[in-house]
Amino acid sequence: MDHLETTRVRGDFPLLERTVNGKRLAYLDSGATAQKPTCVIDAEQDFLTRSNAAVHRGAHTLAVEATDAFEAGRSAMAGFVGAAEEEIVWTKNATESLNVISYGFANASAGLGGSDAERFRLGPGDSIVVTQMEHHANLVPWQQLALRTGAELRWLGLTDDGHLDLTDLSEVVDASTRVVAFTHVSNVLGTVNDVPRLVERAREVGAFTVLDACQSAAHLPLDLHGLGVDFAAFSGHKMLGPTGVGVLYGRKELLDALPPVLTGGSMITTVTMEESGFLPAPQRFEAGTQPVAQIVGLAAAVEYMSEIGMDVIAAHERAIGAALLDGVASVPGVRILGPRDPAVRIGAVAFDVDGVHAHDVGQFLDAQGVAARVGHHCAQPLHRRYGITASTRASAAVYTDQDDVDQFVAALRGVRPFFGLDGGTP
Amino acid sequence: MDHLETTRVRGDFPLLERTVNGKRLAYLDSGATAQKPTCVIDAEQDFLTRSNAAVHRGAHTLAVEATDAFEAGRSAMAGFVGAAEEEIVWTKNATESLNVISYGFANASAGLGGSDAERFRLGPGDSIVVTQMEHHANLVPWQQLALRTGAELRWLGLTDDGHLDLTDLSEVVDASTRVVAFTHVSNVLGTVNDVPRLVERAREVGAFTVLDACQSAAHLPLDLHGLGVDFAAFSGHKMLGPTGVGVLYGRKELLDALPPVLTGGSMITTVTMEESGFLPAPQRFEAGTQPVAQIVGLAAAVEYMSEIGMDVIAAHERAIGAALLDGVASVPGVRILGPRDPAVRIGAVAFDVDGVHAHDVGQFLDAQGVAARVGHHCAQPLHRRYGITASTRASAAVYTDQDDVDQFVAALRGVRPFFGLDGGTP
Amino acid sequence: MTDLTQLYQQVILDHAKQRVGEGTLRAPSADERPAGFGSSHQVNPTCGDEITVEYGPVTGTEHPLVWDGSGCSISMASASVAGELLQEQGADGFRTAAPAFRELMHSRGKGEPDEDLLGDAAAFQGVSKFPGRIKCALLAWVAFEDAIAQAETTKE
Amino acid sequence: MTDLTQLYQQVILDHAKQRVGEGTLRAPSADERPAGFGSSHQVNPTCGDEITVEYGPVTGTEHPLVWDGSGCSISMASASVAGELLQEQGADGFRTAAPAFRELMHSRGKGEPDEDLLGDAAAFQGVSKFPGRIKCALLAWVAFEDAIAQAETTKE
Ligand SMILES: Cc1ncc(COP(=O)(O)O)c(C=O)c1O
Ligand SMILES: Cc1ncc(COP(=O)(O)O)c(C=O)c1O
Repeated sequence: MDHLETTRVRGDFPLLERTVNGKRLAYLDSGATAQKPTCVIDAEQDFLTRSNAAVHRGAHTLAVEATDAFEAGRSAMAGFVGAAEEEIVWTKNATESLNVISYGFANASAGLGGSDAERFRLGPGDSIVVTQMEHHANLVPWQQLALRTGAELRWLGLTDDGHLDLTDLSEVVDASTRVVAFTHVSNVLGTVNDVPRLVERAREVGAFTVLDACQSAAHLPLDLHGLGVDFAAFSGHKMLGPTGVGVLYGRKELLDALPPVLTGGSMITTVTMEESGFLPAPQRFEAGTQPVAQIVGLAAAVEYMSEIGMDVIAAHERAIGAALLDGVASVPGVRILGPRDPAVRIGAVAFDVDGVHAHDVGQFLDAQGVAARVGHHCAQPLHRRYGITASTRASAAVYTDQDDVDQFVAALRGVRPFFGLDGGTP
Repeated sequence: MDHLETTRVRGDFPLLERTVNGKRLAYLDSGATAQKPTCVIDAEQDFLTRSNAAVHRGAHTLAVEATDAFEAGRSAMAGFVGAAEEEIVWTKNATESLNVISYGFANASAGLGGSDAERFRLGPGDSIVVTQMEHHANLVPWQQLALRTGAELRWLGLTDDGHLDLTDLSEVVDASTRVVAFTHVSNVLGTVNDVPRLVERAREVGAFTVLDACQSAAHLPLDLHGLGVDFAAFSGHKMLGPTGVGVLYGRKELLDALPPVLTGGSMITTVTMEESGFLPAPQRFEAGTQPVAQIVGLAAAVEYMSEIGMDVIAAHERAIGAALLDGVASVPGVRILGPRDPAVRIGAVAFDVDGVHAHDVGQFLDAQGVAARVGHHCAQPLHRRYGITASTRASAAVYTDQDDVDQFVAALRGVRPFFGLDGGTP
Repeated sequence: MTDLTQLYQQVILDHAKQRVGEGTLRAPSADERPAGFGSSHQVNPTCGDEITVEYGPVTGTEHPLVWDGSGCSISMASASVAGELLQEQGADGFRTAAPAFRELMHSRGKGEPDEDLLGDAAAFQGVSKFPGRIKCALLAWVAFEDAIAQAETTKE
Repeated sequence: MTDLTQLYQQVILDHAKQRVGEGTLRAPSADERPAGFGSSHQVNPTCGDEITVEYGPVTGTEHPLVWDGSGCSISMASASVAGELLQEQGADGFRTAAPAFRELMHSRGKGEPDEDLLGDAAAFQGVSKFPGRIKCALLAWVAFEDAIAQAETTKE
């Protein structure tokens, strides 16, 4: 396995050169959104200055070129995550992807989609299982689905050290369960979940599985066929790609049967004033003009990561994660959320500074050039579980280096003293 | 009123310099998607290399800069279309916007959204009115709403010369009508509809109005408050902006009461495992990471158009539209769809070449460097109304010039002879 | 020859006008379909082109194939050459030619058609340079294959 | 002074610790609310900061104001200075100061606070340089204004 040449990699990310408050920028907010390499920015710009046109609609040369670029993006993405091309649906972000799945179930439950869609129907007596570590994007849509259908929403809790509590797995996921929706990696705790075990249990009871891969797609090798999940969702902007594009993955057979959600142009067969027929997947879920330039950019991001190698990226980020954990642990009065073993998590470390609110921690870090994220990170139930309302999170990506870690840890050391609290030696 | 300096304007659009099949490119497919001026491409690139970060979520400097740019975009858009800032919701495209409205009604009808949302409830005995000239994006979602709620879908027909047939307006829109959804400008016929009259009738019966402004926002001065519609939808990519961003407009009071559609992060107040509260508009409808770079680009597009002046643009396009109409009319064996008076339409001209299928017309034009759109233009019912399944459309934008028109008309003249039909003098 | 004249070879333009196998559909209702009858309707959602192909047992001098459709010259000519192939070579011959035609269409202008196998369909080589038109050329072939397959499976 | 020390002036850090008006909420149930009682709960959805303000008639030496909240030092200090202002100047004084405070917050570092009017709240000038923190500073003021307005409208 090659070693990552971080200096060379950083040179590919123009934003990292900027300063913040007169300090070197230590960008440790990649868990929220990643910075973009030049090749991604250039790919978008190239497309816009050369081949921009509506796809799948025109016969003229530009339209053909744009369609080729659009479908090449789908093919690149499919290869990157171990899926077939027709299993990759473009959305605007992971949140839309997850909503499309849950509305697909809701539409089926409302009787749409005919007999093919019967398998997606939910009602009173059925249950939907999520976990207490979900991002709101993989929780609220399921609450809404439960509200709409009368199904019961259940969840798997968390252990004190930041793992899913699976002791009750076979009670929580039982014969009534129709959907098990869970995150691959927690965006707060960094924990990598035991996907095979959850998939196995879901299969035992005949439930569909929905994987939130937002925090894994850019950090770990991802093989969706290998994992055997039924549906998955992730966002381009977290994987070095542009904002405005996300992915919905579904097993082809399921996507073709799930009722469409957003309807309109390009997803239909025949439309009369009275009724409409719908195309199979992926077009079925791609109503209206797609984020073509963004897909081209995302394809460049995926190629960039593939060239480095996802195993190399994962190893690099594991090392950075270990350094972050060690650094944070060395600062007095700071509690780490999530597992302490870098082998079972990604390089995103959230923590609580005793006596100083996360917002104030973030502000102080920012003054030292350190961009970290503060707040509930769209995971209020998780924070409540650990007795807090907000935390600070430092999160890494392929371009994060030891200097970022050092600058961050040095700044963190100054937080409690600045706010008049004891910052003594650990 | 200033005259448009087309040569200078064209210099702002790098793609227009390319050649196609060895010929000068005459891009006449702006109705599908517009080309982008350098300032838009640069604005996106600048953002990505300087201020890219998650918005409304972080306290660090980059996040603050990104949030400022994001909200400045909203403010620019609000000013451009005569709306208040909180009335502008970002979506991925007009299709999403229209679906959010129709799903908002569907969710209200399913009992979500509490008593505030009661006004949006539909059921058997209610009617929804659309028109026969709608793009599928403003037809299929309403068919689906009718299916879901048991409401009846009705429509206003078309006259032979391409206008809405309003003779039966007061019968079609009656006391049972809850929603009247119609396009401002037909994407095929180019017809500018009589919005005030439709709004007036809808108000008389207490129905909500939904305006599809896709084909007006980039071509005519748009004043949503002035028009008095309740909701409106349009796409960034048709108004010189990037793909991946659209707008949903709604009167503030309505948006705050309409149940949210896509749920997840950034649109909630308090989330527990059991239930969630939702923010008021616009955040209520902006779940997940928004297309921030695209919004920055779109803001640049809106500024670009404002600097030229929408009245100047409209006058320029009216002149181009007149030239297109004259040119097409001069070619034998070609039938124009839509009104012949350039004053009541925009510069988009669709036509049928007798004996030659639209696809073949488009292919022949493309070989001469002319990019026109062929097919049903996502308006199958409209084509059926005029006895055809497909047409060819040449559509203009601010950068379209007389050379484009001349090149197109000369090419069109060659179509019938190439396919062995009479191309004699008109 | 320019790309355009390669696309619209005279053979293609001729087939688009003089369509082999085009005729009035028999359209039996579902419960009146004879054994060994197949029917397939295909639509190209991008442009609305459509074709219906019927294939099955007939009496007297009628040919088992009839198709009806509307669309661009490429899609109509393609239906016509497919019809000619089927009439001349029978179902087995058509089934051998179809994969070769499909491969030719996806060759991006680089395929060398086997004229013995493909007959007039070899003239479609130029289409493969136009990715936007491949669907037009294949629409009829999908319908033919489907109708023939149905006919075989409903035989006693 | 750096921007950071302007933001976190000693006055602010002190108020964040010694909070004026903070106490245990009376939280009467809806049907037990006395006339002239107002209560407002506000949340900052970005970070989960929250505050509840009660304002209304009391007996004996109690003050009509009590608030309870959790949040960053800016939001807590802001509640404390608001509480101090209300205690010292009464509802009328608070109502005069509130718009001036809001204007100061939106001044992007350029506002000149009127110390007579604002009291310790003048120290928040530095916050206005940090657009991300303006919401923190205003959260309590929204709640105070709301609670006071409710108290006035429910008076007999
Ligand atoms: C009138 C009209 N409505 C709706 C749409 C759909 O827009 P989009 O594809 O950007 O969602 C279009 C463009 O395709 C249009 O012309
Ligand atoms: C685990 C997880 N799920 C879902 C999301 C939502 O992604 P997006 O905001 O791009 O839709 C995020 C990121 O915010 C995340 O970290």
